[in-house]
Amino acid sequence: MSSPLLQVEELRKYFPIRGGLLRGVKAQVKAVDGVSLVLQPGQTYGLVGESGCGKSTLGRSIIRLYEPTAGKVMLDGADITHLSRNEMLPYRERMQMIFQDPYASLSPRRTVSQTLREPLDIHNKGDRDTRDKRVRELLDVVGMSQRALNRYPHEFSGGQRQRIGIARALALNPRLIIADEPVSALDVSVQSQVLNLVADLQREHGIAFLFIAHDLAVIQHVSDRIGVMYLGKIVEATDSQTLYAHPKHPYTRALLSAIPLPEPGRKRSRIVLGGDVPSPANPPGGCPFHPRCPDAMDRCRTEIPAPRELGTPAAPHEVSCHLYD
Amino acid sequence: MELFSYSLRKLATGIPLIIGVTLVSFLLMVYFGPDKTFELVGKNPTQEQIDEIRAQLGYDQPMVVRYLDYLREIVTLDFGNSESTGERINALLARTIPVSIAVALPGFILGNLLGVGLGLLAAFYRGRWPDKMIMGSAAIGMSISFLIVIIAFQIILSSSYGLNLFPVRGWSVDSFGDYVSYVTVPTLATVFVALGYNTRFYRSVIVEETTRDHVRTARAFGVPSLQLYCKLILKNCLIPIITRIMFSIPFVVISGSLLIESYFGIPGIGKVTYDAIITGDQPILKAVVALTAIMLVVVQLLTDIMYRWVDPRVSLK
Amino acid sequence: MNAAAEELDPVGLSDAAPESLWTKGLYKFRRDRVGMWSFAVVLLYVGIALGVWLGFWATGWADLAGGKWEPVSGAHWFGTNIIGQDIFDRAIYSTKTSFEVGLVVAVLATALGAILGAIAGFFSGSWLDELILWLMGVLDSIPFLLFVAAIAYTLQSIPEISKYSMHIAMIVTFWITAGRLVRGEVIKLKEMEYVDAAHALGVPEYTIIFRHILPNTAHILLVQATITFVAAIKSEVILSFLGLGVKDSMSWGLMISESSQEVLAGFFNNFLAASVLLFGLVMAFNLFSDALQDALDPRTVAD
Amino acid sequence: MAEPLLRVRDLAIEFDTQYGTVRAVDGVSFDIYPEETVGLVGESGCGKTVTGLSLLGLIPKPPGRIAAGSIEFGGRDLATASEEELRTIRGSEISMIFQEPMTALNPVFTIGNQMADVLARHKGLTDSQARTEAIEMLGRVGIPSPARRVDEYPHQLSGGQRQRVMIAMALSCNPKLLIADEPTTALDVTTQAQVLEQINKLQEEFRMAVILITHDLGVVAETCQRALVMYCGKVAEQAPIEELFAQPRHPYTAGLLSSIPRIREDRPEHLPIIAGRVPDLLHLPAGCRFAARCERALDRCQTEQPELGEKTASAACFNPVPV
Repeated sequence: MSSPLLQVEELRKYFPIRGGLLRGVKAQVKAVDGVSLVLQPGQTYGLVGESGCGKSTLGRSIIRLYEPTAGKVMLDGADITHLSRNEMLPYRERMQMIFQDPYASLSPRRTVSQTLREPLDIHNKGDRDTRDKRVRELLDVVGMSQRALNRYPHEFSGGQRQRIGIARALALNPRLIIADEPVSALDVSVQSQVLNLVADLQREHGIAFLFIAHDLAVIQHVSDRIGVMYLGKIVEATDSQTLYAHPKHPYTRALLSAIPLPEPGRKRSRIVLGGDVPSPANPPGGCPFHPRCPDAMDRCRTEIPAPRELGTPAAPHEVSCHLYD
Repeated sequence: MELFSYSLRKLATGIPLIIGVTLVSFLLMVYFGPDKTFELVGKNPTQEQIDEIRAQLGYDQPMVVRYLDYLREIVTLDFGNSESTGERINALLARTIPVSIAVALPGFILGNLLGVGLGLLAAFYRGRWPDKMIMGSAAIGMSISFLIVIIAFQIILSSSYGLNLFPVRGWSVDSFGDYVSYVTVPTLATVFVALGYNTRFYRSVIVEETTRDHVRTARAFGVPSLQLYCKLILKNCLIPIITRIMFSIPFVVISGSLLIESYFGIPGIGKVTYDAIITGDQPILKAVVALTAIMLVVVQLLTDIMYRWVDPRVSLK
Repeated sequence: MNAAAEELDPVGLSDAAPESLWTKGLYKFRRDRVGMWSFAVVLLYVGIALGVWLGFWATGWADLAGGKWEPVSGAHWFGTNIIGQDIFDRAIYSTKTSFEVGLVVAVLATALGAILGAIAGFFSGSWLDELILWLMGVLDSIPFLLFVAAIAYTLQSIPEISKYSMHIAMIVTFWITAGRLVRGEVIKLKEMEYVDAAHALGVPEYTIIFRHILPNTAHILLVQATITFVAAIKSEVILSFLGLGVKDSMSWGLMISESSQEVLAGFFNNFLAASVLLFGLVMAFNLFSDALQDALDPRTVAD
Repeated sequence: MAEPLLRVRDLAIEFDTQYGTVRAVDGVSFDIYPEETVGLVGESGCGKTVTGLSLLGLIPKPPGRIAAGSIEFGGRDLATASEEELRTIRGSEISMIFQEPMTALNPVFTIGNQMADVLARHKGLTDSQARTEAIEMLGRVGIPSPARRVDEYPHQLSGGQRQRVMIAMALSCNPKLLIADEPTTALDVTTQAQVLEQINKLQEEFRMAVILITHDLGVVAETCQRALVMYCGKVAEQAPIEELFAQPRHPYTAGLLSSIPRIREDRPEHLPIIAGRVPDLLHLPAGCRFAARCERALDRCQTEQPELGEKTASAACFNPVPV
């Protein structure tokens, strides 16, 4: 096996809740609470979970938009967890991000060519002409016409803006792209266009993706491995086929069965979870999923389940659940 | 009890503000301010005379001590004597502040009540002719200088060239009739000037609220327009309304309407402040600045408590 | 070249020239009749002020050109004042004074507010933000006239600057409104994903503030500058009336100050000339500012 | 079949924009029968939400207006009814729930207060009766400990619970028709499952008709008996659910169905897509609005607008996908 591109070890990101006279820390929101994952070059790791599970925070902590509270992020074997802004600069060429909201991810007062040139300017890539050439090339790669160059974002549709955002992320030839819900704000017919583009980039340019989504159906198409997050922890992680064919964690099963299928008449036994996702500021003790879990046992209320390996070394399948102890 | 401890904490957080305000004004007025020694000594003064005056004015003390003296005055609420008249400043304030309140209050209340009312009306008829009329008038009102309004109202209402209904200037509260006759023109001028700004502000707050989702919900459940505007929307707008009203109170009470009082010759705190500015009467100015800052801190506390009372999402933390 | 490519464009972009938000705003403004008229009036005033500045007219504002309180005539269009100076010239000359105060204060106060507000907003929650907020709170809490007087005191000893004490006082107090607006907007904008994208690319923080965030508040700043302009003109009139403003020059405030005794004697020319010109300028500017705000409102421009 | 509850004919809705008048809905006709659930499906900007709002006269005017057509309900035409008339119907005979549960309730009144207000207005209940009724309704929509919740403010509830409160409020006066505009779009998948289940259950209990406006064909498949697919302000196709999903006739419906990301056993290299983008409402083509993106387009499609047939299953297309 080749050496991993990205290695995350026991990563934690806590947000303090301040209050009181001297604005001391009253509580912590444990948005990411001890997550480990490994991503090989050219592979895609899908991270799936409901709102508030910490999947976006995890992505942003990896690319250092947030300062991790504890744990380790390693890119190409180098520890980048605590690098300063300047020290981080060379690593930013290798790791880029695409965002959820196509209306917020492009600066409204900058033209497409200004937006695409900026990464090249910041990282001093080539001279004027090579930069111009690169910008045109990028538009080509994401399937946009050269006429887009001098236009402002508001002249484009959501799907087109998302392509521009992807082009910006590609500008520096990164080896890893963190994609934070890149299709969830798009219409169904456009979602597939963008998903196809991501699959192409992965295949043709060998780019690895950390693909964050709330929709298990979306994530299947692009992912090699999938991790399911709940309240700041990865509760189940395995390869894509195994996850959909043999989900182990009760939460994964509930999540899969909750997806409305566009196949009328096909009746399924649906697991409807009770209650709502608890607040990460005040998570339940024991297994964080126990209040909603249909299979909860007594020890789930008190004991946090440790990740257990249920697969083989060739096809690992980690589950954090007392059912498999 | 919770309220009490909250209040104490809130007042404590006001200390940096009071220190800042007093420090800035102390630096401007005293540290960089003019040396008044030679205004007070006679011609060809001896060194002793000069020293005596300087000691009297406190100039012989280091600046730090003089600033700490100022802070002590604030804590003890004793601001010494006026430099120009020698009157106790506390007595001066006790005499003039009630006058200022009596002058300003009717205009202040009317200006805000009418402002909210017209704002509601304009928002209700948004885009139609009553809105255009109200907002057009507000634009005109906002464009006329306060000064011109005062002079024009005086000519029209009080002079022999106009209706000659009220005294030209002066002040008396001997009877309610006197009060009304002296307070009417200043009040009308205040309302005229404030109304344009208030109406615009309140209308924009209300219009903003009408675009919220819960207003559409209310309409989808058949809430009649009158109830929608006067109850559901207005209650949601109370925070900006309260903020605007509360935070103008210290300036109304302490500095009064300086322009009105000096123009109409009304012996309120505004006139006293104006005279102090002209003569450079520092003890009075220092008192006015300090009291304004203290009032602001208190008002901030009251406003926060009122927020909780009108909006359940606000908690005293 | 990838598979999902060129097929996307056929119904895409129109062939029209690229449109920035400003172009769209201009288009909207042009169709606002009140806005265009008020803009024309503002331009007229600008012309008058420029003419004074270049010495084309109103050069004789200080000359004793006639007798006391002469009525309106061909020689003196608005009559003369108590010592026989031409009121028309004085009123016209004051236009220049107003623009001087208005422009200087509006530009500098808005710029100061933009910079400090952007820094406070970008670093919101940090000590820098606390410091700027504290400064805003402090300056906001000092009664305005007192502040002007205090600044005037302070600068008495430096004659070259002392005649600008009114300008300085206004800038120091008026930047706060712009500062608060920009701070609030920047706090909102810095959460936008394009700012995250810039961070992820390694763009330096101050470049992010001044190249990515601040330009997106330009419409607010422009409108705020026009509002500050009006506030400065109106304050100048009141300050000059109270003797705290313009000295050794002419202004509508000084004319009104002169007239406050005259009106009780039944001579209104001074008062009317100053008031009407002042009202015209402020009204036109207010309407212009409103139209500008409507035209640049991103909620209506963006779609 | 019974008489339709609601009969919409040739509905057209216009909005004034600075660049001209836009027809967001253009000649939409459909019937809703008692106790059925009908899906109104389409991508953003297709006019589905505007259609829903127009049924209750909730189009913001200005800039919007109903430009043509009729909305027959209980012997009245809601398209031309006065504000007073509409007010007596809103929340009593026809109710509506919205997409954003977080902002749809008034933040400064308790939920009991807001529910009681509706009950007092439409059913003439006294305060205490209305309160009792509100508590009962909250219980029926599955809010735990309703007697305590009734005095809480919206911000104290989660998104899913707020949507339940909205449903409780909407059903409190036994409406004949419920319009649900993307009721679960803002919710998480697991919460969405709960809320949809609740709506299905309550529909049977309250015997009302439901118009479910959504972009999610999965949601439609699981909850509706019939659906109308909208594209660019027009109905492209209408059909009973089984037929629509098994044999879509309109190329747009077919494209939409195949492009939905769904869990598949084998992963294709490329997901099927619909190329191009929705035309701008200001620059609509002369012919079929889908023609430029359509693989089956004929010459005729570029110049002539296809009409939707009168049948319960019909597609507005000159060259429909063969069965």
